[in-house]
Amino acid sequence: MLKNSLILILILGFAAIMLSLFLSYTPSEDLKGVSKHYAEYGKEEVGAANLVSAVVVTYRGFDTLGEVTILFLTASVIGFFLKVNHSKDDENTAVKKYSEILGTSAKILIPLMVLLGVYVFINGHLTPGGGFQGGAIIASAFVLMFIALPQRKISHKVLSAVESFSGLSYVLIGVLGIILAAGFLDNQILSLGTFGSVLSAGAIPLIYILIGLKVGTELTGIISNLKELQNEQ
Amino acid sequence: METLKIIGAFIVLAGSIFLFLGSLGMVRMPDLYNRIQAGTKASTLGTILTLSGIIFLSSGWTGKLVILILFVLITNPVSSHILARAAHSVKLKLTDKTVTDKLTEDEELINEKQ
Amino acid sequence: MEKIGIEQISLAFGFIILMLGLWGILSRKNIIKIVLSFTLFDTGLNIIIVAIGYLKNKTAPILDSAELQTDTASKIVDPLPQALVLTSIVIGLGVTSLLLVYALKLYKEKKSLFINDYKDLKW
Amino acid sequence: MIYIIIAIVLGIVMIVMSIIAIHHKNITLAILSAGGVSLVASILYLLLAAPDVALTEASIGSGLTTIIFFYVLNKIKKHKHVEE
Repeated sequence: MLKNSLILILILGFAAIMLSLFLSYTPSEDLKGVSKHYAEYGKEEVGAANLVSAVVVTYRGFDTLGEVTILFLTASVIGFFLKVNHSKDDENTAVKKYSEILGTSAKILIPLMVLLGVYVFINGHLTPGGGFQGGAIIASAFVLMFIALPQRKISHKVLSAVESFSGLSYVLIGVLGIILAAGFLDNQILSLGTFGSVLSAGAIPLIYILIGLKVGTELTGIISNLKELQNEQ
Repeated sequence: METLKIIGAFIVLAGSIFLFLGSLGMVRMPDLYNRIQAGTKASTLGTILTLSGIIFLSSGWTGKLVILILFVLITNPVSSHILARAAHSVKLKLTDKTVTDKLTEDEELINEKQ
Repeated sequence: MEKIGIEQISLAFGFIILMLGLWGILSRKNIIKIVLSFTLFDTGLNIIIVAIGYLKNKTAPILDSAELQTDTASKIVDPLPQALVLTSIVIGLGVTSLLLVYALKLYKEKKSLFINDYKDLKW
Repeated sequence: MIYIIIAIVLGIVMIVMSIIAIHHKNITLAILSAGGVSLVASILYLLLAAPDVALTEASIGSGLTTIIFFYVLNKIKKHKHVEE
């Protein structure tokens, strides 16, 4: 009872702070400071139609690198926690009777979903979307595969190879930015191209493809680790 | 031009009528299997009719809309099939008026064989 | 009370969901429920950040039409909070899955999800 | 004006769903409603002129998170079954 009332007092205190924040909030009319710079010069400096992509990949590229690192660490910690002994043969993990219709349609749908993911991250600098969303869509395609076609296995070696390759190339492109252009992860190592076409905005499409591959393989790895846990007794 | 627009508008109207009937079926039907039946059948046809009506209204979107219709045709029946199957496998009750239950008969047949 | 916009409403709902998530984290006894409340907390926080970046009568920061490309700064909403929230959502997924796997590990050790059973550090 | 009404309705749906997620005894329903909160929040992001965030929230927040919750829950239930 004492505990509950303490929690209640804490929540009420927080609510009072929130309420005062809410009441003192006045919506601003115009962009200020660094956002204004992004909006005014983003087109000339970066050449990406989607300004959010420009901020994520170039202006705040370090944040994204850190984020991808955090995701990588999470995936590896999960893999470490859920160490599955692969020595057990797959014979005793009887494949559950699955629906024929779902299996057949999944075979049609999975390539289309992967294609959609690739489309989303290749066009990340023009339309809403980008590496993270595309990677998540690819990961959900693999989830469909795990559910619908349980007898198919996915090779962890290929996953980790793709992931390491994309992570390494991401950092290498960043270092190339120091050598060829103004600084780390500068996108002007390639020419900016015509504004609004697919091959524009310098290195942004390249970086987003790498991020997409990395995020997709990492999320697939997490889910595949959890899935292999299901079969283990 | 005008006639095309009128035809398109009528097709969209027909589609929305089917969608409405589908949502009515979700309320009126007695158990989950009938609801899935009503919802999916009517809403698949309704969505396809609505999308193909939009083809008449603005012809520039034809390619995208055809792809959308194909996606609806692939995913909608499969997802409802999986829903019904999952409901059957957790032994959700059928309504009292049910005459035949082929999936249970089939499973019993398989069990007898083993 | 003059001219309540969509940003104030979203801000208010974001605060409410954040408080609900905090209440869930503090008061629930099941570990899975605690992780679930954590995701609610995350969602509320993200809504607040996006709502702060919203400006009235302006469009999304995607310059896909020719009219948006001149005098951009007066026509779009703030792109910076959106980019930060993008990062936050992905990290949220990583943290949530880590918490869940840790909960699974705890369950394997003690065969219980009840938070009061874990008294190893109590004295 | 219409956007304000839509936002209020979405917010009320979100609050109801999060209360279900916190307080309901059935944990499957709780996980599904937490996914629903994310899904509704992604519509709210779309109203707040943030399509990028909406896409991310819909695919990651409400898709993959729910799936991971269900995998872990399934594993715990299986374990319980073996124990008994």
